[in-house]
Amino acid sequence: MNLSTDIWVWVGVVLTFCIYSFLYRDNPLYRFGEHLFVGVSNAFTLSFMIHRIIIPVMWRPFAQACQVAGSDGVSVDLFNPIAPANFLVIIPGLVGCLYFTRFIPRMTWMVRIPIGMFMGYYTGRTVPAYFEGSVFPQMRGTLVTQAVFDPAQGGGVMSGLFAVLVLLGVIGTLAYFYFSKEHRGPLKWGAQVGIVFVMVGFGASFGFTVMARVSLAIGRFIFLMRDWLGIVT
Amino acid sequence: MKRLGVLLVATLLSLGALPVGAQEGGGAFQNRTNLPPPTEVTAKDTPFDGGSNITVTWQPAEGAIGYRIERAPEGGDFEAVEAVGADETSFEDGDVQNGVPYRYRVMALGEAGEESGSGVIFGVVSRPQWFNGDLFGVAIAVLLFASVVVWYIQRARRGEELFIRRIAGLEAVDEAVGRATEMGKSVLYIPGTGQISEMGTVASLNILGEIAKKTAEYGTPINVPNRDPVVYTVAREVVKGAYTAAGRPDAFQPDSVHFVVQNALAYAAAVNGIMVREKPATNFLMGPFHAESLILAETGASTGAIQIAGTDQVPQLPFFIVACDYTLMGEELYAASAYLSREPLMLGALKGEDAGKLVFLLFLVVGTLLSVLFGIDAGWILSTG
Amino acid sequence: MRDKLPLALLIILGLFGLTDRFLPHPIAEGFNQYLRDTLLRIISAFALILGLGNLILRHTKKIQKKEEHWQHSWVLLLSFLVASIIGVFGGVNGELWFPTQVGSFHFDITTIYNKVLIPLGATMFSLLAFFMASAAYRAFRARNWLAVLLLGSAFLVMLGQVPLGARIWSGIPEISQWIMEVPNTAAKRGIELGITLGILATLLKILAGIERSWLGSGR
Amino acid sequence: MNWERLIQIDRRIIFLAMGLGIIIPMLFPMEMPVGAQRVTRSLFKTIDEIDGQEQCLMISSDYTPQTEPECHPMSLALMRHAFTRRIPVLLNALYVEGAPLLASGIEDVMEEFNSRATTHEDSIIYGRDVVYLGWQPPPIVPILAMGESIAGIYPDDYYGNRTDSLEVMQRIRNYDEVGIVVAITGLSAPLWYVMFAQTKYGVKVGAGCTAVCAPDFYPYCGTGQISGMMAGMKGAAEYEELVEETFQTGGRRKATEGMVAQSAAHLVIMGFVILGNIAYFASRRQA
Repeated sequence: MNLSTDIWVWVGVVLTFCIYSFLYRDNPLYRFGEHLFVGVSNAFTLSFMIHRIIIPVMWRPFAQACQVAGSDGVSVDLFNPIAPANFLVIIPGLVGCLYFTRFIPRMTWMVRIPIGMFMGYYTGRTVPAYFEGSVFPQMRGTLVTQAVFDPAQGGGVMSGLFAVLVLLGVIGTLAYFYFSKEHRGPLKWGAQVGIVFVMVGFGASFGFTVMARVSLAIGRFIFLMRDWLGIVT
Repeated sequence: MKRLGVLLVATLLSLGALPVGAQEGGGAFQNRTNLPPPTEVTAKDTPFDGGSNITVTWQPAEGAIGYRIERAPEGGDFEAVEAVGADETSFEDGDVQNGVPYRYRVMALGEAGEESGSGVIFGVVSRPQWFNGDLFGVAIAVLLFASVVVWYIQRARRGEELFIRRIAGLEAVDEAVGRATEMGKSVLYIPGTGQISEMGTVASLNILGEIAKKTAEYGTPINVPNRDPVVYTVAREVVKGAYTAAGRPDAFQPDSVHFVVQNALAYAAAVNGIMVREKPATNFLMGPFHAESLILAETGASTGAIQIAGTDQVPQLPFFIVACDYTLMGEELYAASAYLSREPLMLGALKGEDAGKLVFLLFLVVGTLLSVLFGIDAGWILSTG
Repeated sequence: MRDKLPLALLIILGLFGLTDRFLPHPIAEGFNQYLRDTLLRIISAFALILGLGNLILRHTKKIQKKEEHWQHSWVLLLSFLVASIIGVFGGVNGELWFPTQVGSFHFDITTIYNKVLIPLGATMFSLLAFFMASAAYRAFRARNWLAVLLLGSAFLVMLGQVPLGARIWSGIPEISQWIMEVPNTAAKRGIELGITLGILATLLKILAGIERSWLGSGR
Repeated sequence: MNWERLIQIDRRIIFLAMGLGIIIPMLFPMEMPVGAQRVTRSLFKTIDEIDGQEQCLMISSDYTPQTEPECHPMSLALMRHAFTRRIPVLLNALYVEGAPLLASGIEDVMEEFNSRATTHEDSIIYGRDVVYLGWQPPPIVPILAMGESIAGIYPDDYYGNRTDSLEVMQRIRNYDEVGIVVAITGLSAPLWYVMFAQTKYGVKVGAGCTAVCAPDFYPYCGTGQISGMMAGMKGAAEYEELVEETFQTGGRRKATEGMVAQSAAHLVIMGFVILGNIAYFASRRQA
């Protein structure tokens, strides 16, 4: 036994117990940990946002532009939106301020402007990314080729068979998600094959993840028993 | 060869992207030893990129232990850019200026320190391109599938009846909201733990709109805690709009949609708190979730709430299936708002998705047959450079 | 105007987003970078301020009305206030004017992150080890043949993960590996392909103004 | 027997069983045979074949206290392997959070070997047998730059020594003298090494990763881009077993010990699943 003398270790221990107490039931200790977690987390996000976004991205270019304008007068350069010193950073700031119009009765609709800009850009970006990063490689990996049967190219009868199984599974799963028809006849068979693959696959994923989750708990117990109590090494 | 064809078409389409051709020219560099020089040396503007990049290729020289790539500006002296190992046959020089002509040569390096230089390639100019031809296939696919969906939307617009089969998880929505009403308890709606940049979040907000209409009609309180501040602003508008659409704008509680915290685990801690303290009768967990999915779903299950979950994050689906009463898997999450609203145009889009699935299916079957029976590799269509 | 201006902006930015990946030219690249790293980033910062305001108001109200567990709202507000002062005026690593050190004891926001938020998060995360067990107990019942499949493959893979499995039969780890590589891959691929279509359709519905729930009521 | 009550068993009993299943094996460390998989064996073989006179082993870590239980034993086992085979070891941390953890690991293993050593030759000496390069942000920079010069991107080591003044660094300049880089990670560092270091400089890459990441890396093991892998705590235990079977270093096998807790936890879950099903069928028969 070699109890820790580091204040922060003790803080960590108390908080660990606060959260673990939830396993018994909701109680004041858990509520304390939970509210502290939310409070401090938000403070961290706020500090980070101010020091990593607001000041360097918005405030500094604007302040520098004011400085340059003060010494050399206003020039066109100060209206280049990507220059290190420019006045135009005020525009995103103004757009951001539109969020607050929701408190002004007749202008509430303007909240939709920043929302629309955000949604538009990012939803647009997602689509090609999915085709490039998911559909193309996944479809390509699913196509069965002669190579998987060819021992000279690292294939074989078994690997060929498995590739065919994967293909069947993908087709079945796609059939399961076919919404336009009732699952009857051949579609029913396809969908049944699909759901078999889904269930077997998901069961396996669950079983596979147990080890990683138990490792997390082991990590916490190592903290308690080694860093705090000093009873294991 | 086929791949080359596609590249050619893509190159032609990307106007102004024609690479500046260059040919081997000039006399071969003085060859003092037996070491042969690298042959078939080319230096060209790297295609489909943002410029400032020239690709040099060569054929190996026998006996070389490495190669040195040298570059000179017009009228200047040659300088070494990079040395590479013997198994390399190409190099991308990313340290050039656009629009400036350069000369290149490749030196084979021998074991005893001898060198043997290739002929000089003149006038290589790097230019930025407007279109990334490597993604030509992706662009075509996006356009193709988009037109399929749009065509079905048009059909719906003409008033065609569109049939959609039952989806169990969505059939249960009415019952789930009704149960909360009977019990006099609230409905908890978690719009995922993702950002607005994730489409799953957008899909979830669309479902939120439909569910909020139901809670407005039934007069059941709804509670929407948010993890992302931008999502929070949208969710608030969505719920407010749904209450107005349902004719109950007065029943909208501004506090019902609220921001909690960005840290996903802190968010899970806080939502756990809501679940065990307010004991909502129904929990909806819709949208992108990460590791916190089971923390939320399992706590919800322990309170006896009826839980309907849905996510497009495939790794989290097993946990929802295990811990929730109904789970919308992947695409069902996207189909949900159309299904719940029964709006013809939205159903049309859903039909378009189904047609897309048929295209996928057909491609897989035909591609496999071509490949297995005739040895034609259908996968080249799907390469992305 | 109230619907059309936001929708028009959405469509314009949507097209920029859609074409971003296809345009390597420095002009297009620079413009997109400006959108992402400056414009939208600053806008999101304002959303955070709005969100935080909402959180603070909510908890202040709780305290005023003495709602159930109102005392804990004090914990939230005070910890937020104190940590914010340390973080905002002390700087990310305690480099600004607000003191974040007493003797050799540091309490700058990065230290607080490492010593308070990390243990809280790690413990919260590790609850999963326990929840996996209770969820498995409740759900893995052989109610119907689909449940048998789910339960059977989970059981087999769990057995394959620990040395005991290999001792019962040396084939178990290999079978569990096979399940991960074949049925699991097939199911995930099928679902992913469907998701891509869902994403595309959702984008089109929004761009075409069919899906309008994000526009809210606006009055 | 009241089967209904067993079906509705209090979750807290399950939690308690899980907790005890994990804690008790930790209090009373035991070891059990695990049996190494193919990918772990091939990593062992690749490292075993390094010529210590010509090349070194590089261990690159990005694990944090959270992923420590899975990843830290991997570093220790690798070091033990290399030290017994007299292969010099270079280590670096890709992120600052994990840097002190790796340092304490190095000290532990050195201590372990030096307490048995009888001569100067036998001992593990810092600078001759092992160098800890420390940490240079962002990760991509050192990964690329080490292809040109390791001492160039890490001018000082973790302890503040001039890197190029250390004995072993006289013959190790860049990836050419690195037999394999084993990236130990909770993220995707091995893929960064494959994409940026292997494609350009041809260095071999090995992986050690958390169980969650492992499925992402298996395909790369198939193609040979990753020479071998330790997958999760089990992979670490397998590697420990290979090292002990071959060299009997007698070191503490933390992952193998952890596997006892893992086995217990898995058995608890499986036991409850069986129990639940028995109760379910019995109650149906009663009804």
